[in-house]
Amino acid sequence: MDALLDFATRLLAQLQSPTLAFLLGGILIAALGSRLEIPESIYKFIVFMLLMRVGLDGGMSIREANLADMLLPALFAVLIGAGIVLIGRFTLALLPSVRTEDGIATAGLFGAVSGSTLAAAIVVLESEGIDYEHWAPALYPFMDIPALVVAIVLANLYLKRRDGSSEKVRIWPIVKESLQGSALSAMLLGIALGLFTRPEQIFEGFYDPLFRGLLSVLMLVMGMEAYARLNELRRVAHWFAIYAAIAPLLNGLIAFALGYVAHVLTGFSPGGVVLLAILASSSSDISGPPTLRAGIPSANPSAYVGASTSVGTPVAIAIGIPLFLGLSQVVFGT
Amino acid sequence: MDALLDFATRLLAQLQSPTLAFLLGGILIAALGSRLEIPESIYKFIVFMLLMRVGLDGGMSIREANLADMLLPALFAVLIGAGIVLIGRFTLALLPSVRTEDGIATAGLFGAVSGSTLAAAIVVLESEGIDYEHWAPALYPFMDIPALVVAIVLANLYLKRRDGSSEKVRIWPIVKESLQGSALSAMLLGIALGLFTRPEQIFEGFYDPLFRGLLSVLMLVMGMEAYARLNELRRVAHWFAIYAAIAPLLNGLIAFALGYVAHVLTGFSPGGVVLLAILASSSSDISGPPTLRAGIPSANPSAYVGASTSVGTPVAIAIGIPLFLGLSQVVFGT
Amino acid sequence: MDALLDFATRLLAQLQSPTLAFLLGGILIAALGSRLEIPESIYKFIVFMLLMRVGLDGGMSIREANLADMLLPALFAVLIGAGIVLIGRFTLALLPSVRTEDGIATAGLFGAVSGSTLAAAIVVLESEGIDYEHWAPALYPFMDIPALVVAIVLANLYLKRRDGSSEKVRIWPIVKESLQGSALSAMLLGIALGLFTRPEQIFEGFYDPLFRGLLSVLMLVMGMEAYARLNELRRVAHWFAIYAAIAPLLNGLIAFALGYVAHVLTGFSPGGVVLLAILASSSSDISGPPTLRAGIPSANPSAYVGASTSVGTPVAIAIGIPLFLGLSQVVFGT
Amino acid sequence: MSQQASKLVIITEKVLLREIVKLIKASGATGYTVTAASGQGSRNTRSSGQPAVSETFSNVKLDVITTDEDMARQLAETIANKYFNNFSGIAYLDTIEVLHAHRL
Amino acid sequence: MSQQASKLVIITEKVLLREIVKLIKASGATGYTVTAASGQGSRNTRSSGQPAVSETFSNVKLDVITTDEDMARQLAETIANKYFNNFSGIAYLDTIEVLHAHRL
Amino acid sequence: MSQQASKLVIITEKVLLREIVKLIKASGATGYTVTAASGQGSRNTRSSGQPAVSETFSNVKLDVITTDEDMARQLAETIANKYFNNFSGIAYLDTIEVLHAHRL
Ligand SMILES: Nc1ncnc2c1ncn2[C@@H]1O[C@H](COP(=O)(O)O)[C@@H](O)[C@H]1O
Ligand SMILES: Nc1ncnc2c1ncn2[C@@H]1O[C@H](COP(=O)(O)O)[C@@H](O)[C@H]1O
Ligand SMILES: Nc1ncnc2c1ncn2[C@@H]1O[C@H](COP(=O)(O)O)[C@@H](O)[C@H]1O
Ligand code: NA
Ligand code: NA
Ligand code: NA
Repeated sequence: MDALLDFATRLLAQLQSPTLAFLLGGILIAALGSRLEIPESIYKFIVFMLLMRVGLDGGMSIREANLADMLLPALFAVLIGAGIVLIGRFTLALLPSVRTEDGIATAGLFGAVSGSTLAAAIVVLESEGIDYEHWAPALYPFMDIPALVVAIVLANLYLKRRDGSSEKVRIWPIVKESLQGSALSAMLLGIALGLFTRPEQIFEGFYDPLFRGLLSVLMLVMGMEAYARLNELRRVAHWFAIYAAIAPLLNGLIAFALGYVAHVLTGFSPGGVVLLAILASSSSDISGPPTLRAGIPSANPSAYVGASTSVGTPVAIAIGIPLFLGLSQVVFGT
Repeated sequence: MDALLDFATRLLAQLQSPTLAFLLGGILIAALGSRLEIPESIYKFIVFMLLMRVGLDGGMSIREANLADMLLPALFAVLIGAGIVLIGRFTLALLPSVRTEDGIATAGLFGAVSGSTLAAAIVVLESEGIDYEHWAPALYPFMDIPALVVAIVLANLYLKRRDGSSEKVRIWPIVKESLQGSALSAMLLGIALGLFTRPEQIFEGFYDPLFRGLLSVLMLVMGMEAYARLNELRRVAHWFAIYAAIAPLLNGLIAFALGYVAHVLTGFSPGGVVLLAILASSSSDISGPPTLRAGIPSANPSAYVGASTSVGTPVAIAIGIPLFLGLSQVVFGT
Repeated sequence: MDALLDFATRLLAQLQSPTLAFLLGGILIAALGSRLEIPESIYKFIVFMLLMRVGLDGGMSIREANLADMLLPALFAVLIGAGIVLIGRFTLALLPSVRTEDGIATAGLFGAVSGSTLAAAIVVLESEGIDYEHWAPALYPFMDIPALVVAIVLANLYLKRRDGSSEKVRIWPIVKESLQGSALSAMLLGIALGLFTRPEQIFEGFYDPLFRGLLSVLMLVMGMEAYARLNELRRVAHWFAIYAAIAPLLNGLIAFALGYVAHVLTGFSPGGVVLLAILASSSSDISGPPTLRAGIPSANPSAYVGASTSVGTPVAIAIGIPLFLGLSQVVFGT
Repeated sequence: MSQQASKLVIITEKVLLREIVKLIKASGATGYTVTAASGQGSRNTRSSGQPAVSETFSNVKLDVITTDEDMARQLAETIANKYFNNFSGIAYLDTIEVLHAHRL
Repeated sequence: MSQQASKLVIITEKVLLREIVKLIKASGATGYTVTAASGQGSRNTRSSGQPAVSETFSNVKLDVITTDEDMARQLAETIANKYFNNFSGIAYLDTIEVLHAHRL
Repeated sequence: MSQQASKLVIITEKVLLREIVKLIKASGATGYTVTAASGQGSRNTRSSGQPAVSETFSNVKLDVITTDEDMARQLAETIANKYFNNFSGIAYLDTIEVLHAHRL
């Protein structure tokens, strides 16, 4: 009961936090027909700035980290990414009004990770003063890539069986395509720079101080996008919207449970567990869609992009983040 | 005499202030044929950043404000916006070499408000350490929208009488169009976020510290634009240039007088009076032109945009701001 | 021996400095096929921000500077700019597999100055706490313009002699074209604003704090560009690559020597000498190419842009900067 | 499935984009393509992509491909009558051969 | 050196740009020109230049000029067969007269 | 007011834009339209909109519509003679039917 109350309070506080407020603000003004526009080049630059900051921070902390500590969380991240897609394959994708490849692609996007949601989670953790392993955001690719690979492989297996074709799906090109995406390569470059060079001054004087402010602008864009894509979502089966509302929470809970195991076994911090849950809860918005478009061309992007952008991301940020924070408080008593 | 001397000193100081210096610098390098370019996406983002900052500030201060204090200034803002257009209708628009609809559209733009000039005024007030009601910038729409509505209605009445047509002008679409414009919706969203959420941290760590610097870049753009549009202004009757040079000061003085009344009646602060005068002095550069283009399609945009951008804005910033500050010093002795 | 060791340490430290790290990072991710993109509008804005900062700083310090101190360095800058092109004319441009006009154009670009490299040098000097005359960056146009003018005149003299034409090359249009370029006009405007107005607050609150961070982003772009242009360089004679690897160091050494003379004669600071060397070492990337394209249309841009962007700039930054710093330590014992 | 078709091209002010797209959809055309353009005609220079205080002054180019030439002409007529008295604009027709289209 | 030529125009999704350029080069065409476009056809609205979370939804317009009309038709066929089952796209041919080209 | 007309299209390097616009105006053409383009021809890849250290390497596409075909040919000739020895560029003519124009 106390926990529930605490969660309610936390949700209310979250609704007033800049992160969520700007997201909802974006939905609102888009719904009101505002012609406000954040130019695409600004949007791209903000994504770069955020993921470079996350990467630099991760890289600098990996320097001092015990690499062994990362093994279990990384393994779990892989399992979660792949697992989410498998679950989606045998639930959403089997529903009667859902085309199988559309269902698989959607599950793939929900297994993959959103850099924006990750950034939002980091800001909230830091605002609340909750410690976490600063290398934890580096789990991103460990969850993201397996999810996309599994989705593309499953979809192609299905299509091949159906159409009797015999082309082989090659996995390396999908991995490469993912790694080369703009969001992931900004973060990986940041990690490399943080690990091998001395970017402290620039991190503290530039990337870090601008982090929260730029995130607020990005949240506004995500909100406007969410509203804009609702139309597309409306044109596909309702199941996509329902999946998109439930999956972020369910996926996050699974990840939370696995994170808890890592906490018990290797002392993975409560903040790290929350971050893992939010990685799982998030659904890809930048790198995932083009990879899926190329990997499962017959899947309908209106279904998976609509589900992820219009419902998945707002749910992950507005409900998932306070939910997993609240859960952590109950479980870890912090 | 002292006041005059003081005004001269203030003007000279203003000329060295970054705000004005960048404006004049923009005019200068454009005149010298520089190929320096501030990309459109940067320009749009800067406008967003400035008006979001003004809005957040306004929203946070409205929280603690006595709403009754806002009533009179808001009413005066409406009267000023509409009044400026009416004055223009019966002076500029009646001149022999001026097409009536061009005159009305021009008066509409001068009755409307410029977000950039507003931001410039705020920076100057804060540099000089002059207090003002932080909700005063929220008077923007109260002056802007009536001006545009009155201009479009007057022009259509005139055209209908002339052409014997019988279409009715609908007011709500004009209001909606104005509210949905990029500048106004950024500010209104900022007000809402400031009012209902807790953006203090992001305001102090991001929007506020970047305010002055981004304004300097915007002033540069305004200067370059002013020069670029001079050509267009040259192609229309001289009256537009003359009106554009006088109206900002006259309109500002009228607003100053009404602001003084509010000062006496409800204790509207001297800084607020100056801000009201500068809102009136400014002429719309972002949202106004497209609204007028749609609302009075037969009016020649070279006339109204040229007059506002090339002459109106530089006059409002370079002469208006120091003038109303000086006046305030004489009148209120601060 | 000590000096060599010191240089090696410095180089290693440099490789870990953000400036160089981001440059190499850009080369790396481009080579790995990353789809990361820094939009062109962001790139242009960053260049503006950096050169405005350099200009403002220069302008404010010229206010207090003894103008006579600038005379000798300015004269040397002119000699260096012109001299580099003359040397290139009689080495690179005479090589058998090199078209004469391509060789002259390339030498022109290496005589000219890169705003990005200049900004990188300033950041390094300031990080190392080395003093320099803050008007020294204003030597930029004194070196840049003579180099471009001499290159265009030499090329046209050569082409005329070869083709028997009799058109006269006019110098003023080339000078004007250079001054109106985006980089140079941003810096000159900054100088003017720094000299005649009071931009201290905006300099300290906006342009200066963002300087290093924005430079890191620019270095990333330069790195990506360097890799992208390698292909073009491969298509032309190897001599261009060889020239591009040697010229920045040689040119810088010549400038260092002349700077030393100025040090002895007029007390030009060691930091100033280093800056002069790096100006000479740098090769133009923004303003130079279009000016040459127009002035020597028959020269192949793949040759000169490829040489400058792919090899010249990385060499100037990665080897030149630590080399001249190390040299300064040996020579001036600071 | 190659077939002769008409391509109607409209170059006009960007502010009209939303309205003209509505007219195109209402006309029964199966699609359209928009590109950003700048230009100069009898009225004024209209730039695009430049820093401009308002976007009122840039152009768009709209292509509408259709097998129904009369409809294209009618559409051009409607647009011209409604807007070209007060706005910049030019409309022309080109004959093309459509090789592949999802619907025409 | 004026000569009759065919201009093949392909309007399709931006994600395909790299792949289609490869096909164009493989076809023996001497060049191509790309412009950014947005539009609507039978499938969906594809925007460009708008703030969009992913660029999957914008179009490109590719022009390929060639004197070999058969090659142009063949190229359109190849692209359509390979992509137009699953991706938005339209392809058409226009007859033009090339006045100057460095190579055709 | 429908009338046959020629559309001259020039695709060339962006650095030439200002100069070519001057030539177009001098030719007596009543207008022109510019779009940003990238492409590849016999010389090199010319990109646009990409982060590029200098804009020297992007293209523009210029359309000039005129009822005077000879003038169009003459204009193409002038531009090609003046620039196409040293700069990338292609020029072609298309026949169109202008439906509405403020002046032609
Ligand atoms: N002769 C022409 N050739 C090419 N484009 C034109 C021509 N005339 C007009 N345009 C385009 O149509 C727009 C509107 O023309 P106008 O209505 O004459 O101002 C111009 O901004 C140009 O983009
Ligand atoms: N009738 C048409 N006229 C002009 N452009 C079209 C037409 N149909 C399709 N397009 C363009 O081709 C793209 C793909 O069309 P579709 O494959 O039908 O969705 C659209 O986004 C438009 O840009
Ligand atoms: N065959 C072609 N088809 C379409 N565009 C072309 C063709 N050839 C050249 N172009 C365009 O014209 C520009 C200059 O061509 P070039 O002078 O051959 O390098 C190229 O960058 C392309 O944009
Ligand atoms: Na996920
Ligand atoms: Na006003
Ligand atoms: Na140099």
